[in-house]
Amino acid sequence: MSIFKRNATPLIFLLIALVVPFVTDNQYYLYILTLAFIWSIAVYGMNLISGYTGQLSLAHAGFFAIGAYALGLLTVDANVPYWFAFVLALVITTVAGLLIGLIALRTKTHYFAIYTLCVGYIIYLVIYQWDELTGGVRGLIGIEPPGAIGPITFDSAESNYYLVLVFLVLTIVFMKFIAESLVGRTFAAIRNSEELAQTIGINTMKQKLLSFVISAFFAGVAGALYASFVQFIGPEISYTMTMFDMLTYLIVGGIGTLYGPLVGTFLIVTLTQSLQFMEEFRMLIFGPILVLLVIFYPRGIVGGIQMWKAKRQYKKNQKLAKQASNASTYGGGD
Amino acid sequence: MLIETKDLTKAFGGLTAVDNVDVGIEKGKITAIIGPNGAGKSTLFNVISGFYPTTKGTVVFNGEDITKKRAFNVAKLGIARTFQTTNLFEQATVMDNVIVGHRLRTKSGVFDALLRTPRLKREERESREKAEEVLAFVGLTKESNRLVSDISQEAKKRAAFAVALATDPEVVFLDEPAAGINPDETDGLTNLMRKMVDHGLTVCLIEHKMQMIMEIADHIVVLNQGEKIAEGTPEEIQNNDTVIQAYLGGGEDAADAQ
Amino acid sequence: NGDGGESDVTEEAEGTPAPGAPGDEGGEEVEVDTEVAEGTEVVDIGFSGPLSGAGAYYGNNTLNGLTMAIEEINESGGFEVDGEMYSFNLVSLDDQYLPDETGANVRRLVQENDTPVIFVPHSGGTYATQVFNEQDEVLLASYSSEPEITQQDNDLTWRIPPTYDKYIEPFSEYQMERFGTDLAMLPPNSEFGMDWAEALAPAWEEMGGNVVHESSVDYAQDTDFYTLLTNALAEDPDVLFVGGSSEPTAQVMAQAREQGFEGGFLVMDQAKLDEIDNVLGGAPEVIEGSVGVPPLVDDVHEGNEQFISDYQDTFDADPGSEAGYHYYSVYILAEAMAAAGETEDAHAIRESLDEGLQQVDDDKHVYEVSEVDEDGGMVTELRMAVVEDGEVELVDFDD
Amino acid sequence: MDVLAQQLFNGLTIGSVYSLVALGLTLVYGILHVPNFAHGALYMVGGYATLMSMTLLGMPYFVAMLAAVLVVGGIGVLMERLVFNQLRDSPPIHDKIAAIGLLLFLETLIRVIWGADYRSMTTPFSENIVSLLGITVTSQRILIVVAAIIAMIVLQLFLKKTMVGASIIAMSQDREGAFLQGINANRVAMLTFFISGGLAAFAAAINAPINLVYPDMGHLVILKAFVIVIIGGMGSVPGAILGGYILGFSESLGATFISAEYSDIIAFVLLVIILTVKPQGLFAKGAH
Amino acid sequence: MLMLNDVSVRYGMYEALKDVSMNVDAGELVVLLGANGAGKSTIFRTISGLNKPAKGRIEWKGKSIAGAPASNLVKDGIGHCPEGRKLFPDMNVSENLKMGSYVIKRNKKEVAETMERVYTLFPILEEKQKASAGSLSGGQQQMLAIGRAMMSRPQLLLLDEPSIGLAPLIVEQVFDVIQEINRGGTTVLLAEQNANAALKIADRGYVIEDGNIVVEGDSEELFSNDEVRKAYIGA
Ligand SMILES: Nc1ncnc2c1ncn2[C@@H]1O[C@H](COP(=O)(O)OP(=O)(O)OP(=O)(O)O)[C@@H](O)[C@H]1O
Ligand SMILES: Nc1ncnc2c1ncn2[C@@H]1O[C@H](COP(=O)(O)OP(=O)(O)OP(=O)(O)O)[C@@H](O)[C@H]1O
Ligand SMILES: [Mg+2]
Ligand SMILES: [Mg+2]
Repeated sequence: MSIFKRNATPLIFLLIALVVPFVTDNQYYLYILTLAFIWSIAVYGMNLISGYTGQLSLAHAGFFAIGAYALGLLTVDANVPYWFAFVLALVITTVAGLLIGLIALRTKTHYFAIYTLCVGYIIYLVIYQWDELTGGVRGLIGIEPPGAIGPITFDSAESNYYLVLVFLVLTIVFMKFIAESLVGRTFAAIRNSEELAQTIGINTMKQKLLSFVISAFFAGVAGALYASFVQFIGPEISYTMTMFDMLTYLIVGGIGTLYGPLVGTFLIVTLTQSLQFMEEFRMLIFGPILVLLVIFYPRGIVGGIQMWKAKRQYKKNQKLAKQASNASTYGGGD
Repeated sequence: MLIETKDLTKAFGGLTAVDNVDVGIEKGKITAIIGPNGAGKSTLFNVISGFYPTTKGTVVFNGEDITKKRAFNVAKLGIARTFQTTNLFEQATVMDNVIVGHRLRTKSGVFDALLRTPRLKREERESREKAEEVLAFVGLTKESNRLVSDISQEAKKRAAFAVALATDPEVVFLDEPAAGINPDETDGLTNLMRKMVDHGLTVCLIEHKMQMIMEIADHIVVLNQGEKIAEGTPEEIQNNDTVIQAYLGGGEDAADAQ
Repeated sequence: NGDGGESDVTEEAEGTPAPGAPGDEGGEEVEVDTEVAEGTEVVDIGFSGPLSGAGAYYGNNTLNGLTMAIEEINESGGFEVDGEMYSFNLVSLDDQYLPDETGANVRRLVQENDTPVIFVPHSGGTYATQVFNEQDEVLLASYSSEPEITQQDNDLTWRIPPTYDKYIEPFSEYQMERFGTDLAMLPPNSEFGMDWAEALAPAWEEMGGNVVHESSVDYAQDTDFYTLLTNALAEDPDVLFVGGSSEPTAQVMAQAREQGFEGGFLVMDQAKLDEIDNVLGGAPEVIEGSVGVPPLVDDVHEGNEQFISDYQDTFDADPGSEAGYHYYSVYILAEAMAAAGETEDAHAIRESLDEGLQQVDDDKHVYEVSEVDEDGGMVTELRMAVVEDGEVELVDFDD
Repeated sequence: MDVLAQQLFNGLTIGSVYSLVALGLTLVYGILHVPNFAHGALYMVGGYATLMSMTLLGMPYFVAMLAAVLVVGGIGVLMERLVFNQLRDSPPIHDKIAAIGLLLFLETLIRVIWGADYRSMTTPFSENIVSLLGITVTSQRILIVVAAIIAMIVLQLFLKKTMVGASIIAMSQDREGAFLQGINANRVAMLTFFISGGLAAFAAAINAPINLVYPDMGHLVILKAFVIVIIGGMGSVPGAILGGYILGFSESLGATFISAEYSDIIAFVLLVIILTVKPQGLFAKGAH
Repeated sequence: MLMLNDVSVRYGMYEALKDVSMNVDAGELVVLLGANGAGKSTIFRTISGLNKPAKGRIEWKGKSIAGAPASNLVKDGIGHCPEGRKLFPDMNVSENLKMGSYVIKRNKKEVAETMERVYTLFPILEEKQKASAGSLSGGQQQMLAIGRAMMSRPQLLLLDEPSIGLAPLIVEQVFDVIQEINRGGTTVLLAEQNANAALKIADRGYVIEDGNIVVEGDSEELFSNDEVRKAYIGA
């Protein structure tokens, strides 16, 4: 009972998400929703390392692309059965994350951000230039849709939608479990102060690497889903602009919050669509909004709501405290 | 000796911050390290606790050479420390700060978190119990749910003690625990340190507050410009000419504060 | 489509810009670009191309061709299909050159406007659309000279421009004869450039030439081309293969001359000799000895005279081939619908494209397209432009 | 034609441009700790400002250059006032994001006003070809090298020899210490942004004639400038200059002797190697 | 000349100064005594404009200056030699001193004179003119910091624990210099833990504890006050 009560809002949204395909058969809405879900999975990955662990990684469009290309190449060129290819793609992304993380995490703060930005750019250039493997700028065509799992096939928009939704829910549950467990506390400790984390016996390098690898894994999941959903990929998915888009989703939604990635991605993706008619002018608004947001709502929409709730709670507590005004905070112990 | 350093040296570029220092820290005692600003006291802590790599020399803890061990490993062996400028997770509650302090004694990882294994549940419970225990020990039970950024300077010092104690240490290194708090509160902290020793812990602290040092230290080590210039009991140190010259102050001019 | 219960003919036009066809499920507003003729049924046609971001200039050119043709048709009272008069209404969406955005746009156009045909002016978007356009029964009118797009067994693809491979032999032959057999290649690192380079090198060698240097150039981003040119020219080539967008190409050509290159340029068809000349502010000594695709404005004939001058009046710029082909294709489309007797069924329209093509009035033949072949590719009679003694001359391929 | 000599000169040309851009970046980075991702957009706006002053307002080249320096410097000041100053105490990710917002805004603004097409800029120096010592160059290229070197010397003299310049350096070394000498922090911050923007505009104004003016022209340049700043040490003026030339030469020689396709990767690989070996950067000052 | 009236300062929720009132007259040498963290530096930082008071009034030469930016106050004649020295480590000694003369930079003659004076007071600085500030020993750095604060020709000099970390011999020297500066007409407000030495050269003093002024009086009074003796001077 209490589980439902505590998570009422998310569960209501989940319910809505579940019935959407029954309410509309608008393929376009389903397509947009599915895309938004896929991107939010990638943004959840980013949130783990950048939000919870405090290391701003700008290589995640690269991991997204590695996942996507691995799946594409394995299914198109190597004819590996879909789900086997899917797992392999994740293994490849995770290993790439591990190798890059091992080196990248030796750097700190700005250096880490720019290092990962450069790594992302190198991934882009390699995809772009290595056309024997990746098809270069032409991209990969004819990627398979997700293969059937037993009797369930994924050739309709609805089935794809549900498939991606399942992955998204799993991602969120994963993040929630991690964030609320001792592992999440460890990451938060590193974010707050790496120095202090070390003194209390946390192997910060190992933990950061763990966080980085998991986050790359999720970017890879999103990439693989994307490849089989759009069924065509080109190098632009790994470009810096994709990275900036993902970062925008994260910041707008709320970095370091559980629902920020979903809220931000969903909001911006749908907003971009509904403002289609503005074409070029969209960015004229988005740019300044982004700036205002980081100035006035540094923790994004979800963070803003949390702050507001916390303040209300605080005021309530203050009132209570006043009523039961007694001092004495500690007594030296005994 | 619980901890012994031999020829311990730490150089930053051309500057030798710690210069061939031999100190011994006796189990169950309070050892104080004093010396002028920049004498190398904090650096000595940083080297012993694995924060800085040693330039030369060895550190032995419980008979084991820990010179090359990194900070987190040193902590696992049972050496805890606090920082000169209080270093806590400001945006978390006191309780959360202390709970994570016990992390090094727990084993559950990502898979435990996902599967919600019994081990995770047990360890979460243990961490919380440990946190409650040490918060009670340092006298912060009432503050446990407040944000660190909202509590007083003195409470922060206690919270820092609590975090250190939550790691289940054998010895705690305290860097200027009484800096920035008033004399009354200083007495409180002094009592707390005594209590730690009574519970079987070994304490090693850096302080400039001489009154306090002279009162509680069993053994004092004096550093000056990276070198150990004296050690001994408080009485010996107070009457040591070299120390008076370098730190306590000679002549009537420098009869020193506190 | 079908069971949505809605036809693509959604309304009687009132002669005003249609405000997002009523009857759209979401009532979502979609931009409508063109005015429709009074008293006609309206056929929505879709467009998804880069209208913002780096590709916006190109995207808008393609769009200009479309809108111009549509406005002409609508102003002249529409076109007749099966005894009824119809107007076109263009619904354009921006995809910033991103394939997944094209996918979203195409679905949206199908869903909300039930468009029977959608123009997509890039191959990435084309590939992404080919995944589902048969299922959604929408004709994909692709402006991409990539031969592969018509080799996907996709029954609803219509390739508008000629494939580039047609140019390679005549260009090579001409340059080899005029300047010599050593070719240095500096193709742009775009999709198009790779395709060209991959086809050109073997063809050139087969004809007895040598490829003395090859390296791709990022015409869009490189800060300076000198380095690459120095290396290419170090091999003493007779002919230099260049060509991205016209402006950077012009820079590369001018800089090659600066570094003392005196041979000929084999210019890839993305760059236009007229634009190059414009960029350089009229520099005959630079483009002397170039061979390239004839600029539309230099290839004036009965079929495009009117178009060119109207275009210049409307947009205050010379039309490029992307505008010309799109313009032409709208007329082909209208005739194809007439021939099919059908404005909704994408398959029927696709089947009738060739027939429609033959019906287009002579004064709308911007290019000399002979047929729409079985795979849906348009077959264009090509000529090449060469610069001799400072003058651009058009040469038929057979000459 | 002597390929090596020519390539060395090419490296010098491109290195000069890189250095100027990196200089502006390193100033705001080192002094105000703002990793200004929008710096490339300033470079781009500088190109447009010069070009438009010439074509629309009919200014002569050098006047247009000056106008561009003032305009873009002014935009830099506005950015500092309206955005980065507000973000001084926020977590380090935020100013990066804000900079990205500014970048998107400026780029779009230019596109909306002047379209996405390439434009070329002709100057009195564009067509004048000079051949010496087996290399061929236009006088514009000589102008780039000479002007860049002069600009760097002037900047260095300004920073080292004038009180105002010294106040910029002082602020980079100890912010509070600088306040206590009577240095007005706001003024210095604005000045720094002004110089930074002005340098970007200057770089664009001298480089655009050998390239083109278009909305994306700053993308790759800024990425490389970040690499240079890290290689040369954040906030280090000589480091940025040196780094710019190192990169310029490694690119021109790399394209010649290694691979032309991957010449753009050189910068990033260089950085990755350097940070892999020395995580604190090449010229890191002691640990903190 | 300087007057603080009920000044309170907060760091976040923490109130570091509580209704502090004090005044310094022209030409005086006033000492501020207090333990670590009592709030001495906070008072200084608030006077020189680095911190903004949450409440209260600060008057300097009859004008209210609470909340004015530090850069203006320097021009107005308040020099602050801060805790932690805050030197420019990569600049050399003479450059550091030059930065100190930022507000009088136009008056070349005055700058040269003042610098001469600093070099006379601290000959070691003249010797090390070209050495970078970061490479100096602690004591030399402290001298440089004092010298730099003098370079703006302040009417009021705030010295925050100038003897910190210095060997006793140097401490004596520093106190001599302070006395000399004061005799030269500069008003001095001095924070010290070394109460004994400070009171010897001071005219008056305040004792601050936990953000409150608890005792005030002239040097002899404080010197003979038992509690002060016990807390800050020792037996
Ligand atoms: N990370 C570092 N890099 C370079 N030099 C350092 C570093 N840490 C400390 N030092 C230098 O080493 C010397 C000793 O410093 P340390 O912090 O150990 O002094 P301390 O005895 O703790 O002084 P205090 O009583 O002021 O805390 C000082 O000169 C200091 O400047
Ligand atoms: N920036 C800050 N943020 C939060 N608290 C601060 C800050 N600066 C000082 N404090 C606190 O304010 C109180 C007064 O500090 P202040 O530095 O004024 O003391 P002080 O008398 O100068 O001590 P010291 O002898 O150590 O220099 C101390 O408790 C200190 O911890
Ligand atoms: Mg210390
Ligand atoms: Mg102080």
